Amino acid sequence: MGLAGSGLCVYPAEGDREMIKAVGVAKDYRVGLRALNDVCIDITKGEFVFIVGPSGSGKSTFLKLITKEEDPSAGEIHVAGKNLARLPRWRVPFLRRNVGCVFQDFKLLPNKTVFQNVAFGLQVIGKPKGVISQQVPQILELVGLGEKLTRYPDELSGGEQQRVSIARAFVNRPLILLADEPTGNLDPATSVGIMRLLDRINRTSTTVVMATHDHAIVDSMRRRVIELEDGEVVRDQTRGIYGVGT
Amino acid sequence: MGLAGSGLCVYPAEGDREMIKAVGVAKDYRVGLRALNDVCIDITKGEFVFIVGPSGSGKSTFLKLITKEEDPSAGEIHVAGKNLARLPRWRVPFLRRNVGCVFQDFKLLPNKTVFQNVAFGLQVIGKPKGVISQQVPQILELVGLGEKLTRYPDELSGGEQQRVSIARAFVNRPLILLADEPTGNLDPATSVGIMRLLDRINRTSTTVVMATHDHAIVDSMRRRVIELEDGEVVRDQTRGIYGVGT
Amino acid sequence: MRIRYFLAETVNNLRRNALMAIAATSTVAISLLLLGGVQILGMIVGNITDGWEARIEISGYLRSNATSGEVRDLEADLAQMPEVEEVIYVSERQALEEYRSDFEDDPALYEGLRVGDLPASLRIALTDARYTEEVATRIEGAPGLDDVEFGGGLVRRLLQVNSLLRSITFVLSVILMVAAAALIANTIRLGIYARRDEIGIMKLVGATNWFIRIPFMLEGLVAAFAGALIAVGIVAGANAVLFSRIGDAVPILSSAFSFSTEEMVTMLGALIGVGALVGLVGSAMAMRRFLEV
Amino acid sequence: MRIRYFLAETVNNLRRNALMAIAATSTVAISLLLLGGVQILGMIVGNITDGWEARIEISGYLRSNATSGEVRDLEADLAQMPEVEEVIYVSERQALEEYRSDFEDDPALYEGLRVGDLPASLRIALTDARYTEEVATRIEGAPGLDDVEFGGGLVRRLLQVNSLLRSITFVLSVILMVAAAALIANTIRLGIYARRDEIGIMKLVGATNWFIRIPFMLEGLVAAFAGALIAVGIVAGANAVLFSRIGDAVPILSSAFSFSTEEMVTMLGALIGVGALVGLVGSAMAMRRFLEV
Ligand SMILES: Nc1ncnc2c1ncn2[C@@H]1O[C@H](COP(=O)(O)OP(=O)(O)OP(=O)(O)O)[C@@H](O)[C@H]1O
Ligand SMILES: Nc1ncnc2c1ncn2[C@@H]1O[C@H](COP(=O)(O)OP(=O)(O)OP(=O)(O)O)[C@@H](O)[C@H]1O
Ligand SMILES: [Mg+2]
Ligand SMILES: [Mg+2]
Repeated sequence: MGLAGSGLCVYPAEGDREMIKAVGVAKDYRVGLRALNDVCIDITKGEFVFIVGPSGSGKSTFLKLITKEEDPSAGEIHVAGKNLARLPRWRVPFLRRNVGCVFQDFKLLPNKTVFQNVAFGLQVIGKPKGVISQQVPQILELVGLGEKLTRYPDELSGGEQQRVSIARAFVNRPLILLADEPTGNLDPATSVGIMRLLDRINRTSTTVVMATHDHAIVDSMRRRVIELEDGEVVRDQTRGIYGVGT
Repeated sequence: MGLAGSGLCVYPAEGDREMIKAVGVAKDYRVGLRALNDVCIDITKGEFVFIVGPSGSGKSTFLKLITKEEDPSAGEIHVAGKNLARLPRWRVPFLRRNVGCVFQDFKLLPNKTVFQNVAFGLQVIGKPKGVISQQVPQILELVGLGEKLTRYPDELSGGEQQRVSIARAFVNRPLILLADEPTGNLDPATSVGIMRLLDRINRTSTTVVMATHDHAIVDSMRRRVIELEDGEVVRDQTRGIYGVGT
Repeated sequence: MRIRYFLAETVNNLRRNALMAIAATSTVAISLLLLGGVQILGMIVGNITDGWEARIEISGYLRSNATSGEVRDLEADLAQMPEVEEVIYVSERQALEEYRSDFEDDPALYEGLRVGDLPASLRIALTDARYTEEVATRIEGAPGLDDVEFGGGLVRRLLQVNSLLRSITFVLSVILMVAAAALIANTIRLGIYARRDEIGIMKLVGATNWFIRIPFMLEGLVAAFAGALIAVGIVAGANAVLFSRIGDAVPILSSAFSFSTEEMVTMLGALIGVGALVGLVGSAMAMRRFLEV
Repeated sequence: MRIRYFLAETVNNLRRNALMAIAATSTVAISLLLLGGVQILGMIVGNITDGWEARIEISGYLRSNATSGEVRDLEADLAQMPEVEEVIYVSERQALEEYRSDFEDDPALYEGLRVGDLPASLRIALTDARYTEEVATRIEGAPGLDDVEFGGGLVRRLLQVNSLLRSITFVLSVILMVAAAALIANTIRLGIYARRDEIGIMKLVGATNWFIRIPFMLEGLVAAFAGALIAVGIVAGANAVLFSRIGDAVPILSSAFSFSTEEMVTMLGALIGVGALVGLVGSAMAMRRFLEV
């Protein structure tokens, strides 16, 4: 089963440092509606990876597979050495605590303030109140929202909501940070700030996978770039740029 | 009242061709929470205007004033020669039919398909079924979603949702097209396509106001650029670029 | 064209929000079922009290030596009183037969009796039980009449109880009407609350309030109507199947549980009307606050 | 720490979703009020039928020439029967006085009577109305006894009616229990449906099902508990204020409308229990399908 449709994959020996591994992964949302096709990707611990590709090429779908928001139709996904298909349902929340996620549509809780939204990421792992009331304002300060702790999401601008989502994703220092278009609603200056933050987080050996359309960022960081097109990996470059066509 | 806080404004004589006019506009979401301050902007019929500025500088707020989603706390907004403060409530829907809007968060109807979402923009103005079933697929083809007419919004990628929002905004050929970050979730190639579309629409004398962070687009189009910072107009350039700082 | 749009919209929404449609329908069904139940209770109480009151009669026992002339005069007198509905002459033989059939289960009670042991009487039915005392005193001591009998204080108390029972069932049905309306309105309000964003988006795209409201109201109407039909079906079914059985099983209750088709149809029609109205108006009202965008 | 989080969360949610909290609370209040109403109805029916049955007695009318020895023998005989609860001797004078007080509104009816016109009797109360016929036939024809009276077939019918009434109220309260649960569950389900996105987000951020579920369940519990308190308050108030008035106004009903504190407290406690349980379980059940992300 793990080999279905994976004829094109070359398997590296599974190492200790392997964080995310996709083997011959395909995803059909419905019959005949293929979002990913025969994707093989290995990401080692501490890597910083950009996923690029046109709109609808399967970037978000790939990230959703890593958090087990979706299950692959074929192939296997391993995260931190564990095959997600074999992960029992009650373990899924624990996986997600180790995989921080900045969602493309933010996914903030509408009935919680900025502070409470970010604190929620710590509350689920049972952090004591003292830690929360110290760390949350700190991280919100980092993303430039130090003044807006008591606002509700619908009282924020698009970019501010996006930054709350970013703060929530790494407030609990996850092993892996997935960021889906985290700068889509941010001006270049703020984007640079966020990228510095991601870079700093990455230096503490957190694995970062970021789907993006921002070629200025990709080009300036010169990190590994994986390009998807129509659900297939068409490029995997160690020190890549956004794209040849642009 | 119209003069409140407008000490800095210079009023051009009101002309026929004036489409959007903000006179000394301020917006306080709550007491002490000022999103716009003494904004004076005149946009004539057929203009193409970029609104730029850092995250939280008031771009979306300005657009919301034009559709009367929010009311200014001080100053006046005129659209197509009408003072919005004096517009009776039952006339607001008619204003909004003339002001197409691409929302930063898309605002698609979750229980309607892509086709139905776009068709809704025509149904509200009472267009007959024949026109709808002809124009909607056509415009969706233009934004590259010709194949996805029967999908529901939660079955689309972020960029695809954004394009549905764009299609809905100009399917009924509004007088004014407001676009709030319409390319935030689009790859450069698709963005260029969308910008070409906006340009074409603009050439049919539709006034286009677009809030954006995408400096590549702003720089390549060389149109009028209004820059906001902390709710104030800090630059208004006829053939501008994204910014000096970046 | 508009109408076709509204209908298509309604069908689509009911399909896409099946959970809400089911919740609304079942709430309406349950509420109206309760309301219908109380109506039926009211009808039963009405039947019983009517029965009781109809059975309040004055018996004028005749002397055994009363002449037929005296009896005829008395009958004529009574017949002309406006309060009197009917006067029936019960002969000594008839009295004995009635007594026998009343106690047919206990032959011991009538074994020794023969014709003449029980007196003949005039049985006087009144147009309204209220006049009982008045009429009784009026004829008392008339020639040929031995004794006048009626419930006396008991009648008065019975009338009191009856009117109390009727008020109680009336109050109950008003309370239930209000309760049913509140329950249905609650459900509809929550259903619309779940879709407040949708309403806001429609407004921002330039839809007028009525354009938004009509499909929601039609949805409420359809859901409520379906619920009302279910409730009415159950009540009508219970009437057809259950109540007649109760009447057969316990003959004393058969009159209490028999309703005229007309009153049944009126009641069920009212149920449907109330349901549909609450669905329609409830949706419109519930939307108000979400339409202010 | 966890507990403090859950409580804070519950309070916050109730505040931010006031509309839903109010809807849930009022639905619970109305549903339980109806349930309480039927319980009270059941208690009234119980009181009435108990009263009726308690009043079923056998009267053994004594011959005017019965010797006191005969009477004493008869009394002793009866007293030893296990079905007999009490035997009371009613003298000729007492019989007349009772008759007078029964018809005190109609002096005409007893004016001519004097002591001796009405016979003395033994009034026999039974442990259960079911034994009436058996005991009556057993003593019939005993020396000194003139006649034995009891309702006869009427008693049988009354017992039948009583048991029917009791079953009807029982069935009604079961139906209402189910209806109340369904109504409350519907409301809670809709409330949670309105917040399905929230639940999905919590799951994606790594919250376990229980971590998400508990605040929602506490919310349901608080709303339902508040509703139950309102319902209980209204029922208790009606009991304290209204029912005693009805008893005063219509003495015949005063026994029907008087409930022991104990049965009242049990009933109200049960209402609160049912409400809280449905709130708690309803929330948990309603969440199930939204937790599968
Ligand atoms: N829930 C779904 N049901 C059906 N099809 C879906 C669903 N989600 C995504 N798709 C389809 O799968 C494809 C890949 O979607 P995905 O969201 O992964 O794209 P993406 O690369 O993130 O695009 P974007 O840059 O626009 O966000 C798209 O064609 C999309 O229409
Ligand atoms: N409903 C609201 N209530 C209170 N404050 C608000 C509300 N909406 C926006 N704001 C505040 O007003 C300011 C301007 O917001 P606006 O959405 O106009 O910014 P923007 O320029 O569109 O930013 P972005 O580029 O991030 O979308 C921000 O500081 C924001 O926090
Ligand atoms: Mg995406
Ligand atoms: Mg904005």
